[in-house]
This record gives sequence, C-alpha cells and structure tokens, in this order.
Amino acid sequence: MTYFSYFKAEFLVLLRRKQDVINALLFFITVIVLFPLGVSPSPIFLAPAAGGIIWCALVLAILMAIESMFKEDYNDGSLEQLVVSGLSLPLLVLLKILVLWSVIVIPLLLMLPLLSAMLYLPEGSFWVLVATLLVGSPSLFLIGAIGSALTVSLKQGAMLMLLVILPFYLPVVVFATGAIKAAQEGLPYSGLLAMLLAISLLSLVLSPVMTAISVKASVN
Amino acid sequence: MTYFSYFKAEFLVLLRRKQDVINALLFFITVIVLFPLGVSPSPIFLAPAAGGIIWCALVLAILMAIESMFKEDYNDGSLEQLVVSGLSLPLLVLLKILVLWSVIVIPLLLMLPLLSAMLYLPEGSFWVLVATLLVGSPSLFLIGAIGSALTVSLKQGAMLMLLVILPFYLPVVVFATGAIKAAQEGLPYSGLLAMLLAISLLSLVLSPVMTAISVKASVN
Amino acid sequence: MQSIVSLTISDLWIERGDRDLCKGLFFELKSGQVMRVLGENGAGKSSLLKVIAGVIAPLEGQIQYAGQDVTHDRKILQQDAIYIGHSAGIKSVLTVEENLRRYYPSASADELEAVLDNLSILDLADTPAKKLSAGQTRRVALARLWLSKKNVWLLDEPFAALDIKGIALLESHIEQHVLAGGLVMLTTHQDLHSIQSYDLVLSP
Amino acid sequence: MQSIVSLTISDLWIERGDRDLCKGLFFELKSGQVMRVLGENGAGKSSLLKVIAGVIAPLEGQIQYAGQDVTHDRKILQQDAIYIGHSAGIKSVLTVEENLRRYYPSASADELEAVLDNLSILDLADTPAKKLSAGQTRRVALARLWLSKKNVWLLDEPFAALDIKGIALLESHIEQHVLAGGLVMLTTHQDLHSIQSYDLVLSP
Amino acid sequence: MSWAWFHKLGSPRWFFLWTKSWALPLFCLGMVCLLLGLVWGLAFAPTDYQQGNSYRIIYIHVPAALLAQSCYLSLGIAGFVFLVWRMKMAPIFINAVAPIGAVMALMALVSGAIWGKPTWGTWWVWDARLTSVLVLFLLYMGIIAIQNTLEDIVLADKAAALISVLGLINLPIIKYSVEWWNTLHQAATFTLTEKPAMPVEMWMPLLISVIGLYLVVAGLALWRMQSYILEREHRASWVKQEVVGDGL
Amino acid sequence: MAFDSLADFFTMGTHGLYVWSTYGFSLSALLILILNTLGKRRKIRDQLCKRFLRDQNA
Ligand code: HEM
Ligand SMILES: Nc1ncnc2c1ncn2[C@@H]1O[C@H](COP(=O)(O)OP(=O)(O)OP(=O)(O)O)[C@@H](O)[C@H]1O
Ligand SMILES: Nc1ncnc2c1ncn2[C@@H]1O[C@H](COP(=O)(O)OP(=O)(O)OP(=O)(O)O)[C@@H](O)[C@H]1O
Ligand SMILES: [Mg+2]
Ligand SMILES: [Mg+2]
Repeated sequence: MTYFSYFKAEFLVLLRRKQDVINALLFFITVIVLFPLGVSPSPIFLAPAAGGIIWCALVLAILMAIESMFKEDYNDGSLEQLVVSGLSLPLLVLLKILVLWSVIVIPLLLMLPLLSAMLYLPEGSFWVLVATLLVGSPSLFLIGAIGSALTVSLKQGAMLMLLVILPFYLPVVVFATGAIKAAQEGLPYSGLLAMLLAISLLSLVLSPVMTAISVKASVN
Repeated sequence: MTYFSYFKAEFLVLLRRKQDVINALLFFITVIVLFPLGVSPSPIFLAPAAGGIIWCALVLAILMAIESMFKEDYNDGSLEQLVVSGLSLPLLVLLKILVLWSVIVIPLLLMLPLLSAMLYLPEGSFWVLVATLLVGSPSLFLIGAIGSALTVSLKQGAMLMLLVILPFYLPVVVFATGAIKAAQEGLPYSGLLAMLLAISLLSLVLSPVMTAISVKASVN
Repeated sequence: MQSIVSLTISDLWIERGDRDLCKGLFFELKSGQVMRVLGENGAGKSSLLKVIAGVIAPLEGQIQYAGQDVTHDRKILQQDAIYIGHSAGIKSVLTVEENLRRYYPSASADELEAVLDNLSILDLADTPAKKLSAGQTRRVALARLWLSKKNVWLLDEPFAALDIKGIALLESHIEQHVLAGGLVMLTTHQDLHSIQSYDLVLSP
Repeated sequence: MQSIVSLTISDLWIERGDRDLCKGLFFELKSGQVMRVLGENGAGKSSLLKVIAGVIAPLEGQIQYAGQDVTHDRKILQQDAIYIGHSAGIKSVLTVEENLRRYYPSASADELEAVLDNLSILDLADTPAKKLSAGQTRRVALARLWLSKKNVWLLDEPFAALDIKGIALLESHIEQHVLAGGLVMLTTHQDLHSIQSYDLVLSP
Repeated sequence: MSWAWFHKLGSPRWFFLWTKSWALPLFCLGMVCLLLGLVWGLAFAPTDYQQGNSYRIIYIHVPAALLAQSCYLSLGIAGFVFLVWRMKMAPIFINAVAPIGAVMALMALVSGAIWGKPTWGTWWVWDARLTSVLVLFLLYMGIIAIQNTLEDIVLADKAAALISVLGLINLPIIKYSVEWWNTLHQAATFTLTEKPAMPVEMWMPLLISVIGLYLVVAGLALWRMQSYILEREHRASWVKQEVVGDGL
Repeated sequence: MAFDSLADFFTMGTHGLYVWSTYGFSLSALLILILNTLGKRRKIRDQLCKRFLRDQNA
C-alpha cells in the first residue's frame, strides 16, 4: 500500500457510496426544516437564529457522517492492516479525514444559498457564514475523528463518541455563531474568525497523532 | 427461544450497555445546550421556543438511538436467527421496540423538569409537554424501526434512514409543538393530543408488520 | 422427536446476483441420514442451506418437510430445525451463559453446566463473547446443538475454527443425533472422520 | 529479498484479558523455514501472530528481525512482512480488483490478471467483495501473497473456508516462498499435506 | 366486469407489447400542447391587473404542482397494489414515476419560490402548503434514494412501496392546507363545481399546458417503464427477441 | 400578443427576471428529465444487446 493508493481507494469507497453523501446533505436540509416547523416559522424568530440553526444542523450532519468513519474499516480488518502497513498512521488518518471533509463540506456549501434564504438569513451575513464554515468545519472533522477512533471498538459507540467530542465542538459553535451575529449587528468579526482558524490549525496538528494512538488502542 | 427469553436478553444487552442509554440522555442535553449557546440565551427568545427545542432534541436523540437498532443483530447473525426461529417476527420486533422505548424515554422524562426550567418553559405548559412526549414518542420509535430495518444491510445506512423517516416524523413534531404552543396561549390542545395518539396507534398497528417485512428482506 | 420424517427438495432453482447456483435440484433426506454438501468455493453451498432454513427465497421449487409443503410458510420446518451459519447469532456483549439462555431459557443450570463442560468452555461461562477466540466463539454457537431438541440440523461449515478435539466431539454428537432419528445437512471442506454421509455435490 | 534473515522472539510474555497466554516464549525463525503454531482453541495462536505483526503489544519480551530490535518500533519488520488475520481488510463495497489495487497500486494489469486467474477468481474481478462467498473472499485476501514481494508471512488460519484445490494451491505457494528464502508463520487446525514445518505448540 | 385486464396489466410482457407504440405519440402530442400553452400564456394572455406580468409563472407553476401531486397519488396506489397483490408491474411503475414526480415537485417549488418574491416579497414562508410540498419532494427523494441505495431488488421494491403508501397522508394536507390554515397561498382556480374566476384568455392556456404536461409525463413514464421491464425481465425469451430484433 | 414590442416581451414590465428564470429553470429541468429517460432506455438496450450477443457466442 502507498499513501496515494490508499487515498484513491478511500475516494473510491466514498464514490461507490455517493448516495451516502447525498443523504448527508438531505439530513442537513431536514434538520433545517425541523426547526422552523417545530419551533416557529416566523421571520422574526428565524432571521436572528438562522446562523445558529445552520451551524447546529452542520454539527449534527458532520457527527452522523463521522461517527461511523472507522467502523467499517474496523469490522473488515482494514484498520488492522493500516496499523501493520508500515506507513505513517497519522498521515493515513489525515488523508482519510481530508477525503471525508471534501466530500461532505463542498456539496454543503453549494446548498447554502438556498437554505439561508429559507431561514431568512440577512443577505449581508451570508459570506460570513460561508467563511465560518470554511474555517471552522475542518476542526469539527479533525476532532470528531479522534472520538470516532476511540469508540470504534465499541459496538454502539456513537453515543459515547458524542459525549467525548461535543464539549470540544461547543467552542467552535460559539465562535462561529458569534461571528455571524457580530456581522448581523455590524460589529467586527475577524477576531472570531481568527479564533476559529486557530482551533482548526491546532486540531490539525494534534488530531492525526491522537487519532492514530486511538486507532492503535482500538485494534487489539 | 421464547418471546420471554428474547425480551429478557434484549433488556440485558441494553443494560450491559447502560453507557449508551446515558449517552442518549447526554446527547439530548447537549442539543438543548447547543441552542442557547448557538442562537441566543435570552428568556424572551427561549421561553416561547422551549417546547419546540425540546422536541427537536428529542427527535434527534431518538434518531441516533434507533438508527443502529438492528445493526448489531444483523452483523452477528442474530437477525437471521430471529427469522428462522419460527416465532412471530412482528411480535419480536414489537418487543424490541418496547424495550428500547422504555429504556430511552423514561430517563428522558425524569430529566425533563430540569431542562424545561433551563429553557424557561412556562410552568403551566410543562404537563402538556410531558403528555405530548408520552403520547407522541411511541410513534417516533415505531416509525423509526421501519427505517432502521430497511437500511440495516447497508454499511452506512443511517442517512438513508433519516431521509426516509423524517417526513413521517414532521407531522408528529408539528402536532406536538402545536399542542404546547396552544397550551401556552391558553387555547384548547386536546384535539392535537388526540391526533398524536391516533398517529401512535396507527403506527402501532402498521409498524411491526412492516418492520418484519423489511427485516426479512434485509437478511439474505 | 418424531419417528420418521423427511425433507424433500424438488426442482429447486436458486439464483444469486444473476448467477444460477442450482437449477432443478432434487433430493430427499430422511431421519437418520447426514447429507454433506460439497462443492468448490462459490458453488452455492451456503446459499442452499440459507434457502432451506428460510433466510433467502428460492426462485422456484418446492420444499417439503414431514409430508407438508413448507415452500411458502417455513414455520413448521423452522420450529423443528436449527440453522447455524457463518456468523451464528452470538451477541458480543452478553456472556456465554446469557447467550445460551437467550435461546434456551428453560435449560436447567445443571444441564447448561454439563454442556459447557463437555465443550470445555465452562470456565468462560461468565466471559463476554467478544473476548473469546475464534474457536471458542464457535463452540458457544455449537452448544445449541447440545441444548436443543430439534430434529433437523442445518450446519454451514460447523468445523471451521475448531481444534482437533472439538472436531471429534462434534462428529460424535452428529452421529448420536442421526442415530436417534435426526436429520443433518452440513457443508464442509474437510474430510469427515467417523460420520457416514450422503454427498451432494454442487458444481458451479 | 534478503539472502538470510531471521526473526527472533525471546522471553515473550503475552497477556490477554487477565490470562497469561505464554510466558518466556523463545524461538527463532530463519529464511526458508515454516513455523506452524499449534494449540487448542483459545491457546493464544492468533494473539501471538498479532503481537508479532504489531497489532497488539506484548507485556514483556524482545522481538528481533534481521538483527535489529523491533520490539518498540515494528516498522522495519512491518515493511517486510504481510499479516493476514481472520478478517483480512477486504472492503466490501470495492470490487476484487479495486481491493487489490488498494494494496498494490503498482501491479501491472497482466500480473493482476495472472494472479486472479491462478486463484480462479478472474471472472469476479469486477464483483463487489460483499457479493462473494466465504472462500472467494479468502482467496481475494490471499491474492496479496502472490502480489507482494514481502519476506515474512504471518498467516492466521489461511486455509479456513478454502476448498481442497485452494488449499493445495496455497500450500505449494508457501513452499515456493520458503524455497526462495522467505519466512512463514501460520496457524491452522488442519494437517499440512506437503509443507515441511516446525511446530510451536502453545498450551493454555 | 371481468378482472382479466387487471391481471394482464400485471404481466410485464403484455404491458410492454401493449404500450410499446404509445409512448412516442403521447409524448409528442403532449409536447405540442405544452409548448402551445406556454407560448400562449407567455406572449398572448392578457396582463393581470393586480400582479402584472409575474402572474405568467402560473403556466408553469400550476401544471407542475398538479403533476407532482398526481404522480404521488399514482405511486401510492401502485404501492398499495404491490403490497396487497404483489403485482409485478407495480414496483416498475414506482421506479419509473418517482424521478418524474421529484422533478415536478422541484419545478413547483422553484417556480413558486420565484413567484413569491414579487408577490409576497419573500422567497419562502413556512406555511402549510409550501412545507407540505417540500415534504412531498423529500418523500420522492426518499423513494429514489431507496432504489439507488438498496441493492437487493426485493427489499428495495417493498421499501419503496411502503414509503409510497405511507406518504399518501401528505396529499390531503397539501390539498386542504389553504382551507384549513390561513396562508398567503391562493385557493384552487379550477374546481369541478364552479367556473374559474379568471377570464377565458387566462385560464385556457393554463388548461392546455396542464393537459400537455400530463401527456408528456405519461409518455416519459411509459418509456421509463419499458426500459425497466426489459432490464428486469432479461431472462425471458421475448425480451431477447425484442432487444436483438430492433437493437441491431 | 399582449406586448407592444419585443423588448417589452423580454422585460415583462419589471418582472422579466422572475418569469424568464422560472421558465428557464423549469424547461431545462424537463429537458434533463427527457434526456435521462432516453439515455436510460438506450443504456439498458445496449447492455442487454451486449449480454445476449455474448451469450450467443459463448
Ligand atoms: C414555493 C412556493 C409555492 C408552492 C410549494 C406552491 C404550491 C402549489 C400547489 C401544490 C398548487 C396546487 C394546488 C391544488 O392542487 O389545488 C399550487 C397552485 C397555485 N399556486 Fe402555488 N405554490 C407556491 C407559491 C405560489 C405563489 C408565490 C403564488 C402566487 C402568488 C402561487 C399561486 C398559485 C396559484 C394561483 C395556484 C393555482 C390554484 C389552483 O388553480 O388550484 N403559488 N401551488
Ligand atoms: N479481545 C480480547 N480480549 C480479551 N481476551 C481475549 C480477546 N481475544 C481473545 N482473548 C482471549 O485470549 C485467549 C487466546 O485467544 P486467541 O484468539 O489468541 O486464541 P487462538 O489460539 O487463536 O484460538 P482459536 O484456535 O480458537 O482461534 C483466549 O482464551 C481468549 O479468551
Ligand atoms: N449476498 C450475495 N449477493 C450476490 N451474490 C452472492 C451473495 N453471496 C454469495 N453470492 C454468490 O453466490 C455464489 C454462491 O455463494 P455461497 O456463499 O453459497 O458459496 P459457497 O458454496 O458457500 O462457497 P464457500 O465454499 O466459499 O463458502 C457465489 O458465486 C457468490 O459470488
Ligand atoms: Mg459458504
Ligand atoms: Mg485464532
């Protein structure tokens, strides 16, 4: 196995399951539909909440996608093979996260104009929302991967994983929605974006190593 | 295998994994916390939205719990064994749903006073919220089971399941939050509760049979 | 256990993923007989057992058991049969004992103990199944054959992962079962040492 | 392939779930040798292979490969070894060919075709792995032995699920490999027909 | 009345041969009607005194909305027929019509949303009519996803039939949402009991494009069904004749 | 014709953008559907043809 052949196969697996990617999108949409229906459909409620709702939906969609990230690899023995492959495990893990991120987030961004219109997001803050997504979402994937690897050997690890990683998701959500709110109120928001970027970079450094450790601990 | 031994083993499996149950609760709490953090912490905003937020969190928590309901049984061959057991499959399925419901919803109800206080839910509508939960949540489990059985043979069926069952969850959410809102505004809400009851009863009749069909079609 | 029963398969046509695995298959299995299904990898042995157990449906053909047509409703056969496939329905979080109690709630403690002892997994009775080795897991699955009073056994590679003692144990148990009037259908790639069997060869 | 290499295990102590599987284990395996690990179900055969491959860590002991201590950093060994366990890392949604390309991106089309043909799974090259029978899946996993140029083979029950032809094929391939200077360590409960092997017996 | 036709309908072969030559004429006739209706509506119908020219969206919006519902109704019926009588044609029909229905629902949604901007001042409101059409779209997507994701045909057929039947509840909600809840949305123009309130020059092109779209959809549905019949019945000898006969 | 000039027809008062984008979107969606239908028909026939010919030769 080489890094490139691994990358290609990962991509292929996801393409073979393109329905799953589409479904991730549809889940995102459905959560967004749930809120106006369940809480309140009026623009007075929705417009200020739009950024928050979109971010909540994003977090949930990413959680769903990432929860089973290593599950199949674990069950079919691929994870064991990665460990004994002699390649650098952190790098392999990073590649996997990269593939997943691009396959989930890019289509999500494409849907965004529509969804933010449905939630009456003020026009001006749309680009801030996009910026927070681009800068913030990598950290969600990177942090999530650690939890996913930790819990992969548990048969129903989904819940435990949530518990482990959600505390780390909260600051990302708070900064991101904070930036959007600041933009809506005409306040400066670049500081918050910088914070998001910092979190993403930090997790970029830490996550692959920690995920690799968790993977190793899981396959025994 | 008898119905009772099956029931007992199901219970045991869930008890053995009490962490999962606790995690379902924690997920519920986290979604509820995410909302004030991501959107707005002020009572003016939260009080009218409280019922809706709790119901959205409930739907998501149930979805997470129910998604993998049959997965392990499928992987370890138990599902196959149920099909060839000579017992009535719809009944077995119903028992399984019952166990899951009681294990998830009862602790949830116990948490409710705290959470509704955190979201400033008006006192008067608390009991209406409890009533909607009791009457509405069985239908969520029953409908969810169909989707879960349908997608069990897919390695990553979660998303498909969501897509298929969420449209059916929406009316439940709309009626339930409608009832809570009506109660908050002092309007009559018993009609909406009756609707919820009707949906639950209807799904009680339909779901076991349909889930059994899906299970049978999945194990081949 | 009934005195003489028979399982009759006629004109069976199994298709999987666009390939015909068998067409016009006919055989009859009577009390006291062991049928060994042979064939190369991918010939359709496992599929045949699954069809008979009622896990998957055949394209055409009849299945009769004890004189009754069970093609469409496999219940009569299922209540009298035990099917153990590649993955045998052992729940990994339950202990060995709990797993067996799940299938046989009415087995007495002594009986259970005797069977586990016989299979040399008595000291694992309280170990969760996920901590077992491959052969130990298979022994747990096979313990059902000692506990059940079913007539028809459908076993897909039952000897896989068993050590030599385990194989001998299972073979002698199968022999006893057919002597007592049972029917056994099994697949395997290994030679049987002591069992007299009829062979059904599937060719792809 | 290096001319003469050896794998030396000394003083190995493996513990699993509070039970000692082996303690003070010592052996040396040289180029051209096959070692068969024997033992009852649950003796610790699979665990031993996993420890050597670097999937799980031993409690104590040294592992040396080609004169170097690899106990703490298994990389040198891993780059020269191939480990095939019970579940062998075959992705069920990828086709047979894609699965192999995942491990051997540089294999030429001809080479791949020859290997698949040799294992009689050439016509399944474009079938997703989840639609394969047990034996076919194993053949896909074993195809890696034909494609790789690795020295050390660690095989956990490689003959499981294979039919008779498949077993003969694998045995002769193992023989060739050791003739060419390879090292093989395998577990099995079946008898080997043509391979000359050293036996290591684990007792629980 | 004899039930022979019902059983015949259930036979893919009979259906294929019977409808083989229908698809093209239906489709062409439909296209002509549709284009006639649309051009008439776009260029020749009088301007609305209230909404100005934006009302011309109606000539797309209403046909698409009607078709989206009709397609789903037929899916529901087919699903029921399949679950009860296991008629072989029913899943073929569901497979064929679901994507068409999805496109119709999407057209209704998009045209409605665009129309909403000049008339209501917003693209989207969360009222019952609009939401239930969105749910209709999601249901279609669910059925399509089932067919694409579940590889086992037996399972996929049953699942799609189930969802089709269960989703029928949504139709009365769409239909009566404008009467049960007060919304921004218009009530029905065409009813069986009353004359439309619009002038003839306005509703005539509408009627024509509705009929046209119905015919186009019928033609497309037949084509799709024929393809699926060939795919599923490839074992039968008549399919071989059919394909090799005019395929080469 | 309800419009005085061609330019009028294209601008539709102030609503040209709305009307034309609707028509554009809908007709292209319909077109995609039609192409998909015909493409599917073609693909399935080709596949079956190939298979039957292969079977014949084999
Ligand atoms: C996304 C937004 C919209 C959706 C989903 C939608 C949906 C529908 C549906 C389902 C129908 C068919 C009703 C029936 O079967 O009786 C319909 C009809 C109609 N809609 Fe909309 N609509 C939307 C926006 C609008 C807007 C903005 C207008 C204009 C102000 C409008 C005007 C009409 C009219 C005039 C009819 C014809 C009523 C009839 O003849 O039955 N719609 N719409
Ligand atoms: N994941 C685990 N956690 C704890 N203990 C385990 C685990 N897996 C196996 N064991 C225990 O370790 C011992 C050795 O297991 P191992 O799988 O190595 O046996 P084995 O010799 O390969 O047996 P078999 O012939 O059945 O394959 C067994 O007693 C088993 O109970
Ligand atoms: N889920 C499936 N979907 C489609 N085809 C399948 C599926 N499972 C098996 N097959 C195909 O059916 C054929 C028979 O498989 P089966 O598992 O019955 O073989 P087997 O005789 O048990 O082989 P083995 O000796 O390898 O266990 C194989 O060619 C296989 O490719
Ligand atoms: Mg098999
Ligand atoms: Mg082992």
